[in-house]
Amino acid sequence: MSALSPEIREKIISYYGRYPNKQAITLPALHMVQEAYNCVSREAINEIADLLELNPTQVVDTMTFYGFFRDEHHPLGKKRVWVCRSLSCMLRGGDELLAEVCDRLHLRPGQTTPDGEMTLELAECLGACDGAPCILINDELQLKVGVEEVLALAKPQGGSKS
Amino acid sequence: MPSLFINSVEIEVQPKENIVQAARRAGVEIPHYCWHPDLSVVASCRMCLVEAGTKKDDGTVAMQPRLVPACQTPATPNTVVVTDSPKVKSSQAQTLEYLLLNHPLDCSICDQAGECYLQDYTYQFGKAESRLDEPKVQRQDKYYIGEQIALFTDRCVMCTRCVRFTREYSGTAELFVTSRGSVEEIEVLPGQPCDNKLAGNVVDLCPVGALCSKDFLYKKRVWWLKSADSVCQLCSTGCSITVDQSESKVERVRPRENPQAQGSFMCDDGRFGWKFAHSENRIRAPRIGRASHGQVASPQLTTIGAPTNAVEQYSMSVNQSTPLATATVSDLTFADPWPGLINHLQSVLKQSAQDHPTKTLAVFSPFMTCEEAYLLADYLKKTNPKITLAMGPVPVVGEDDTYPKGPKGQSPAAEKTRFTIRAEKAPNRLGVEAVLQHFQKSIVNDEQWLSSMELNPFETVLVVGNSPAEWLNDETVSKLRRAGKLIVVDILENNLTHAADVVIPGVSFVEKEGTVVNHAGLAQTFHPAIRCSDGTRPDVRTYMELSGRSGLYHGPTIRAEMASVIPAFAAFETGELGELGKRVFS
Amino acid sequence: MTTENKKKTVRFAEPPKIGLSEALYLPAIAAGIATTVRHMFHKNQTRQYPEVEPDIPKNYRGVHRLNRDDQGRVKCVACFMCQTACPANCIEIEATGTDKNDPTWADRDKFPKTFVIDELRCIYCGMCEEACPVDAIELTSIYDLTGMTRQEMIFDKEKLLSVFDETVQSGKDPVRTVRGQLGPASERLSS
Amino acid sequence: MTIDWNFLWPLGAAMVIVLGFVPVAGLYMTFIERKLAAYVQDRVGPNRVGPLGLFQSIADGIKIFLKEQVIPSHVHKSVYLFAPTIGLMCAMLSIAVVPYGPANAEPGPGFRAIIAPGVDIGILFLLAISSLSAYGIILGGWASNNKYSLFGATRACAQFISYEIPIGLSLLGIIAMTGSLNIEKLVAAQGDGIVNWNFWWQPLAALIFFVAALAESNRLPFDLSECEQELVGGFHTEYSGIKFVLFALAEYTHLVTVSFLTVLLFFGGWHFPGLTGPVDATVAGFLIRWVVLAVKVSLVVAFIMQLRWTLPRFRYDQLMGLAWKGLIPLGILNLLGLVIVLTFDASRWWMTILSVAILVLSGMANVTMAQKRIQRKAASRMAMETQYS
Amino acid sequence: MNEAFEPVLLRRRGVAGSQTLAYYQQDGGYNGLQKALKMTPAEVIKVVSDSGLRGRGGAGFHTGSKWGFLPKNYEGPIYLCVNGDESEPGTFNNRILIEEDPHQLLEGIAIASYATGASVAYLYLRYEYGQCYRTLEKAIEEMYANNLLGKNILGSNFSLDVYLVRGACAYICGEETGLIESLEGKRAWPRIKPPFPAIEGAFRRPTVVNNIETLACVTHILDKGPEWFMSMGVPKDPNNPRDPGSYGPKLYCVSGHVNNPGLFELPLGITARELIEKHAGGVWKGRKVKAVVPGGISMGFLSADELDTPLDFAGPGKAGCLGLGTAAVIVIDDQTSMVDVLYNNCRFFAHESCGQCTPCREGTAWSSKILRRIRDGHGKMSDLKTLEDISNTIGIMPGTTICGLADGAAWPIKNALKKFRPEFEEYISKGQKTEMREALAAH
Repeated sequence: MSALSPEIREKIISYYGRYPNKQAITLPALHMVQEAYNCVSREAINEIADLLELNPTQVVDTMTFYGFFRDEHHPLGKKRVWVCRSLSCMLRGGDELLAEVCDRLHLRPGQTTPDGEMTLELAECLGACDGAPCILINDELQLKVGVEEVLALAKPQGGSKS
Repeated sequence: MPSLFINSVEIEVQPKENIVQAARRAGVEIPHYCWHPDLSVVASCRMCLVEAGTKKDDGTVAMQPRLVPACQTPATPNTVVVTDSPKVKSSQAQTLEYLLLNHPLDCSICDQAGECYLQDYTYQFGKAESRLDEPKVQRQDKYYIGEQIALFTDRCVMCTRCVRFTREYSGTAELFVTSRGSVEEIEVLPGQPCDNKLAGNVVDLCPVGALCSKDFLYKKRVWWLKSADSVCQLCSTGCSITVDQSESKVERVRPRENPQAQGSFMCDDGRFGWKFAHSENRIRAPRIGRASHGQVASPQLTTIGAPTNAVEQYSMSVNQSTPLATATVSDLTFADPWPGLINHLQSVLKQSAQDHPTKTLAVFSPFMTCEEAYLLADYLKKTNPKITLAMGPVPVVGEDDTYPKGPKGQSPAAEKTRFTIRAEKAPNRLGVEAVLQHFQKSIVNDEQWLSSMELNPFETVLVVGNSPAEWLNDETVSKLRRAGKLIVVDILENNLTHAADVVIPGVSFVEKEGTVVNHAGLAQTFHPAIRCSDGTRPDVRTYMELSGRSGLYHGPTIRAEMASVIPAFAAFETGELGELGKRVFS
Repeated sequence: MTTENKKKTVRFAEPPKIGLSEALYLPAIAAGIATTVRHMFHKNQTRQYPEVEPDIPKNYRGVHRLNRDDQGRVKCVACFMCQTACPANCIEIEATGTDKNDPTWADRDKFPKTFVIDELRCIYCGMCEEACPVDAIELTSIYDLTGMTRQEMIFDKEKLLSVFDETVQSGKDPVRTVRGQLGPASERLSS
Repeated sequence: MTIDWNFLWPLGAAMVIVLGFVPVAGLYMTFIERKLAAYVQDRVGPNRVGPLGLFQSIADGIKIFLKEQVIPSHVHKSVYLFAPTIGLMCAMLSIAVVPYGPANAEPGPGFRAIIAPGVDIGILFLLAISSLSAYGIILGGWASNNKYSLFGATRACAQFISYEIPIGLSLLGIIAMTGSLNIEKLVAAQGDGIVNWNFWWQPLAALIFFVAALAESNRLPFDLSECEQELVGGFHTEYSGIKFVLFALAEYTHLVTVSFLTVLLFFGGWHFPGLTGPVDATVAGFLIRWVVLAVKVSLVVAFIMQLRWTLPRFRYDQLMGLAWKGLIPLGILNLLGLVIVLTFDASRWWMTILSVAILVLSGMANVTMAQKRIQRKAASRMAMETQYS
Repeated sequence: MNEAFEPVLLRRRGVAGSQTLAYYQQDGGYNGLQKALKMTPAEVIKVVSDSGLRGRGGAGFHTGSKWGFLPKNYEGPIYLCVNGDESEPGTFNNRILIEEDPHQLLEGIAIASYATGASVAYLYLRYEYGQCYRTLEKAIEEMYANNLLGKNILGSNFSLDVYLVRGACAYICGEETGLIESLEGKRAWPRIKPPFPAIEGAFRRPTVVNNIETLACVTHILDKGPEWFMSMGVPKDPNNPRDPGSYGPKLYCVSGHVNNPGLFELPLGITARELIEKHAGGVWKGRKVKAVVPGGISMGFLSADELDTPLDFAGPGKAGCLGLGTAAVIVIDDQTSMVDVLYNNCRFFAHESCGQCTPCREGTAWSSKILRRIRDGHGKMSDLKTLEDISNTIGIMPGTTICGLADGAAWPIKNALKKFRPEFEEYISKGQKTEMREALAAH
């Protein structure tokens, strides 16, 4: 049983031509896997390494550098919500926003709600300082948000699932 | 000749050198952690920052405004390097303060203490105190890094030498860096410990006490170790090694850099392969008569050889496996079995050479040193030129194991090979063959003499073993047993020594001096690290006394003699081969 | 050394002028006799030892002990510093790693399997105590160490620990380190 | 031949007293010496055995007599064994002519506190015998076949020869004054009052005699032949047990003899102001005089012991220098003065004055020499300073 | 002159459909590329060089010179890396540039590739800009369809492929060699220089790394000519031969305590005061300015007295800051404690340090620990000295570390301690505390 779906394998292989060597596909491949499975499992790493002719440790090495990817022991929720704590956001109440959300949801940054709906993360800067405080839902920015808006995201909705 | 200037010392430029190496030649130590001559340059520890500049043609010097890492800066002509300016010194002190910031103060229980670069450099370049107020970061020790390796995580300075070694040299890439910034650590994947055949080298590479060898862990403080230059004898690569011992017990073996032989590293087979020297199974006294039959000494032998009472007494005590502790003081003091043994051997061999010279066979071992082979061959041929000298079996296990491995464990292409563990597990086949070639004119291999043992057995057979492993199967032994008299030189008890009429204890390579020729024809001299195990003595001494040579064994003299007698060993002319050895034949 | 310093280090004293009384020697001898005679009537300074026990100062260097840490384990971390420092070669240690599965040793890496001091060979210089980075070895005020055989003067780890128990309980020899915890070398273990 | 028991019993009694007294005195003298040393050094000394430690000496004696008789293999055995006996023999012999209690100048019947009374060459005998005691030391040192022992012996030899002379010179004065060599007569001559004690007429001779006698008896500060620091015991390095005791006993006997002589020859012996009349007139008078003598001797003994804990040992060249450059010239000068006074039959007080004058003059001469020495040293110091600067 | 200024880069902002190729072409798009394709690459480089364009990414390196460093007549591929990993807190100009006008950038990429001879351009975009990613994907598709990318662009011999690469939330990928390493699929540990990317960059080939805003400018320089570009900004300082001048329009991001935060396109050289007062609507709630970050937090701080500093490439440097950086101005009002600001700063750098060089790895973490302790009310006066020493040793001395992150971490500390020292001293001596809520304290 392969840890990667045929589509993803295909997609990874389709990237071969983009770069002079296969190692460069590590990052895109990790993105694809995490997007599909909400985490990058050990088996997936082995398979990526196999496809890219690398040693699994090299993939893990790259993967752990970016705190972005999750292993199978820490999978993501349906929505991944990043709260910005850069200086700009801090000046406009980013820290309070984050603390309040954490308290209300009984979460710590990095944790997922028990129902797997939302993972709360903190971000160093989301590049939306004009709209501070801002959050990022998966990869969509939302500017000038309040506590209630974030909390609403934690509630199960029949809405979008990425 | 173009030259560069290190602290105003002018030295000649040598190709492909960086400033660290050039400075070393100029006698200046530039501290460094992450740089290693056999690994790629990352310049990340920032310990080797120096001031550099260029001397222009008109004699003026233009210094760069910034400090440059010496490990990454090539030593090009007219480079001017300053390593002792206040700027450099303060940079070194600062970097050390950062390195030591979260480094635990556990030198007292750290195996590296005493040969630790952090200690040395702190002493030379660092500050006395740390200004850190907060508690030091503590991390979990990782004992699972490898079969032989433990990682004391908080001692790590993240030089990544180990990671680069497994990626670039062994190619097995078990080690990697996990996470980033101040929380990054060295790690292995679960179920994939660092157990490759070169893994032990990461312990040597680690400039601090983070990676420790479990085999040596807590055994000895390094300042009590005394070292001897030696040569690993467990395969025909012949790695130059340093044997560290304390109180006549070998504690560990480290590779000694030798570009002619193997480079900077060695394999784990050799690293832990010295243990047979302290084996329980060592032969600790010569004996006459077969141990397996419990015979004291056969009457037939005593009539020929007339061994002294001492030998009988001694062999009796050995054969009945009387523990030495119960032997009386007078037994131990006066029962030196060797003179009697030498007499006995001389008369046996002389008799044999007189009665049936063509029925006398000597089997040489590829584990013998050149000097041993020469002395024994010389003696036997002088006793009677008709005595047959033959080559014993050369152990070959599997195929050559080459590194760096590919991601799937595949061997590298020949031109990319950086390290080879040879299949031929004997140190000196070439050297012994060269001696035999000279004395016998042709090499009698084991197939030849074994077949003749079957058809037309030799009357007297002398076999030299000295292999660290069980090296003859029962069939061969039974063939050899057909000889009227079987004399065996060996280190460990084995099926052959049990079958022998006379057993002469040999000594392991850590106990003796000699020269071996590796697969590429490089002859290297190794030196004794420890005293001979109780009751034994160097093989060369036995051969010296057998041949009636006077005086003590002196390697260079014998080698010089070999050079004059055997043209193949012309390179031995001065008797000295230097630390790195000499190529005798290609 | 410069000549300036030499001048300072070499001091020349003027020899005293000799007078008649000195030349005759007799007055000096008389003065000497007077001194000794005077001393005959001084109060004597000796103590009647077995009846009157001496008051041993805190820094007295007597029999060794191995201290225990607050959990009752041997404080020693087997760093071999005492053995290295010992000028009489009377300390012999064998180290071993701790069992990582044993919770009582979880915070320690290394400890002495054996720790032997030959009290007969020891010269009681106190270098071991000085060298110890964790204040594990201390010299107590026990000064009247005697024995009938050489063997019983060779103290092993248990004996040294029992010296600790004895001396600490008797209150005569409190643990000298005020830190009350392991020394700097075990800093990583403590907090 | 008939035996005159009346003559023999006093002799026997005197001998028994001396023979009994000498070993006991030797033992207890060590005890006293140790006690004295302890007091000088603010200690208590031996106090464990018996009341006040009085049995210490007995315990020591028993111990030393029970010790193994070690005879080193390398010694000249017969001489080695014989040497200590010579030493003790000479020491004992010399006591024979020394009155250990009050004795009449004219020997009569009955008990006398002297073994050989009325010997007219008493002093000569004494000097002769005590010189012989050097043989004990020399032979002992030589027979030990040990270089330190031999060093000790050689030193003793030279020392004995040197110090015989000042002793003789100092005694000559008294002999000339009194006109007798008989010790009892010499004592008797000091009978009438304290001013008749020879010390007052011959202070210089007393000094010379005392110092030289100290050297003769090998006591500190003159025990160069056995000094532990240089010679590990000197001539008796190889001796132990009884043999060593014999040497020690000889030394203490010497000490006693010297003390007796000092008292007898210079401090009036058993005479004391108020005690007049014949010695053996009454038993009480006899005993009182004996006590007087004993007290005087004890004081001298104590003084000698005190000296041991006061003065450091001489250097060997200083020792010889003292004899040859100090005591002998002084003795000669003293004798010269005495002869002049006697020749001109002047008042005996002149002898005192001359003695003191000689002493003071020699002292002044010494000052001059010492200043010259200082000047020489200053010159060499100047040279050194120039060398250093 | 400023009042009359017509935005160029942001001309199409807010226009519906501005992202489409059709609109862009109709609005005069791809003129520059067409012009460029008619010239030789060397001529294009000369034009860019003449315009005095300096990199907008932070270091302000002369773009024409950078292109000129590439080896001439190189056999084999040359790569262009577009640095879209805009992670400097306070900066968001790239996001708006891409979201509003992707073709302007892509045209610049095409021109730059033509000029440098690059056959492949990798557009490394930070993960957070998901909207931009999709916009660009669409735009690139359109271009391939219209022969603006791919083989023989617009009938010329010039072929180019543009690939989008997404980052994964790491600040250090904004460093050019870190970006290259990340692109190659390794951990983004910046490389030692030399060799510079122009000689040995991505995949060991010559590589040009350019910022998005820089490339957007290139589009207009080619279209309107270098003289137009040089008509704006601050000319060279005649007294300083090493000053290359600050020409052209610049996107100023203004955020923090202002009434009207946002992105403003203005000629280089505007003063901070004018920017805040005139364009950003002044400080909020009627408060006063305490400090201003002139261009991204690694540049340091301007105090209230230094508000008249012109925000060109040289200006902030004269006021003791590191430089103009990304021209992201963050305004801090007088009710905010500088201790908190600096802590936020140090924590950021400690989190983002890549961990390669010792001084940066340990120094950033240490400084953030110290500030954390000060905020907890356990500060000591000697801490300020220690902080100063850290700032002086991790970055200020050039060459201490491989990349510039450590410098960026050092300057704010140095600036804050120099310009606001009394405030720090008072904070410590009064034992002041900043409450930190539990959720934040853990990180």
